[in-house]
Amino acid sequence: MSDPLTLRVLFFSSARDIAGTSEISMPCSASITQPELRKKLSDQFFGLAPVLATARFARNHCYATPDECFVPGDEIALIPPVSGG
Amino acid sequence: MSDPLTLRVLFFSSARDIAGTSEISMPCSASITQPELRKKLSDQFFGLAPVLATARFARNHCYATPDECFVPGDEIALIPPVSGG
Amino acid sequence: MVIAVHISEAPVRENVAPVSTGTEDGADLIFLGRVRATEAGLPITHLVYEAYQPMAENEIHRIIAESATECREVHVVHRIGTIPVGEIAIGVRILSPHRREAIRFLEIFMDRLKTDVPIWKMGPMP
Amino acid sequence: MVIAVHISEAPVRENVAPVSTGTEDGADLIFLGRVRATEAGLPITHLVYEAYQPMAENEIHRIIAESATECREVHVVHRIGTIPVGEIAIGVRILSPHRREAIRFLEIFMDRLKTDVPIWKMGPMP
Repeated sequence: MSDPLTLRVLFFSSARDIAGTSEISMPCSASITQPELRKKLSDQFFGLAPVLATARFARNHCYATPDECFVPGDEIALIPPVSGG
Repeated sequence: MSDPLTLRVLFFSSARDIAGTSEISMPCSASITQPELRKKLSDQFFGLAPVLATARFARNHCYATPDECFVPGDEIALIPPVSGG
Repeated sequence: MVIAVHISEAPVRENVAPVSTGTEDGADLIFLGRVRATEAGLPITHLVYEAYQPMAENEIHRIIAESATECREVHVVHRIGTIPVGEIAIGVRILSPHRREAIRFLEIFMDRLKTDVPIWKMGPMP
Repeated sequence: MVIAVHISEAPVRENVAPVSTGTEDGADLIFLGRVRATEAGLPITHLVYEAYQPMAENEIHRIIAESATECREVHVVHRIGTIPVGEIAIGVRILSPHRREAIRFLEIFMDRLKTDVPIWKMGPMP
């Protein structure tokens, strides 16, 4: 049920606390690089820059490799350092 | 209830199988060294020499150090290589 | 290899999961990680865990498939939500022919869990 | 430190022993060593274990006291007599603040058990 013209972006833990939301839908008509997405999120959410600096992106439930681009319909998650167990 | 003029010697595992008994009471009026005890046991029990070569002695429930002597009243055990767990 | 992964708010049992030990499983290793009464030097009564659940389950599966090649069966149960002090946050049960591969995998798994699996421990809300 | 050692013909329970986990016990590690269906390359239905019981209990105590200094509680239960394939020959349960010391002690303990503790595994009698 993914929208073909948006990117779904999920926030967890400290990222969610700072963003004030657990999920956004971001207009996206073509592929987007990770630096581009970091810039957009940093511009949109005040205070998120420090989290973005240490968080990793996951794309469709897998960690994204550094050069991997995201495309409309993807489920992207911002993963701050984990602490399970 | 130890007899002050004997050494109690226990056999386990392969040592017991070869000796054909799990325990003997050996006359002992003074202290005895480990080489002396090995010799006595080897003379008394046919076929025990190979076991004596790899087994350790325990004295009153602790492994004996190499130079430790045994005295009347001690409980000595011949401990072939172990295999618990 | 049998792999089972469960992430939920249900309490974790001490046996982690019922297993049908195969006749070549000489080692049956169970690790239970419990919530301690002190977190970052302060006394607590509970912790709250959250997970990015589908990805966390994927990652745990992947770690097991990659690293537990000498084991025959691995169960991982992670509790999320509010967990009181003393209760189990994570349970891991490993069946393998010999103990060494089970112990080695447990160490690798717990290290990877704490770097790669999207589960977060949050202090109790004030 | 709490140390409990039992050697008997009774079956070993999967939880080894009931423990009262302290609130600083973050790690609760249980190892169960089961009888495998193959011994020295041959199929078996059971093994027979014997122990020099008072000394075996002493040695196990000594190993724990010497090597589990960072653990808070260690239980060891070893079954002797006839043990059918699949059943538990040894159970070890370790409580400690963190997992690393529990895992490290388990490795040390099992290695020392197999060199120093007077317990013998004997093949089934023909």
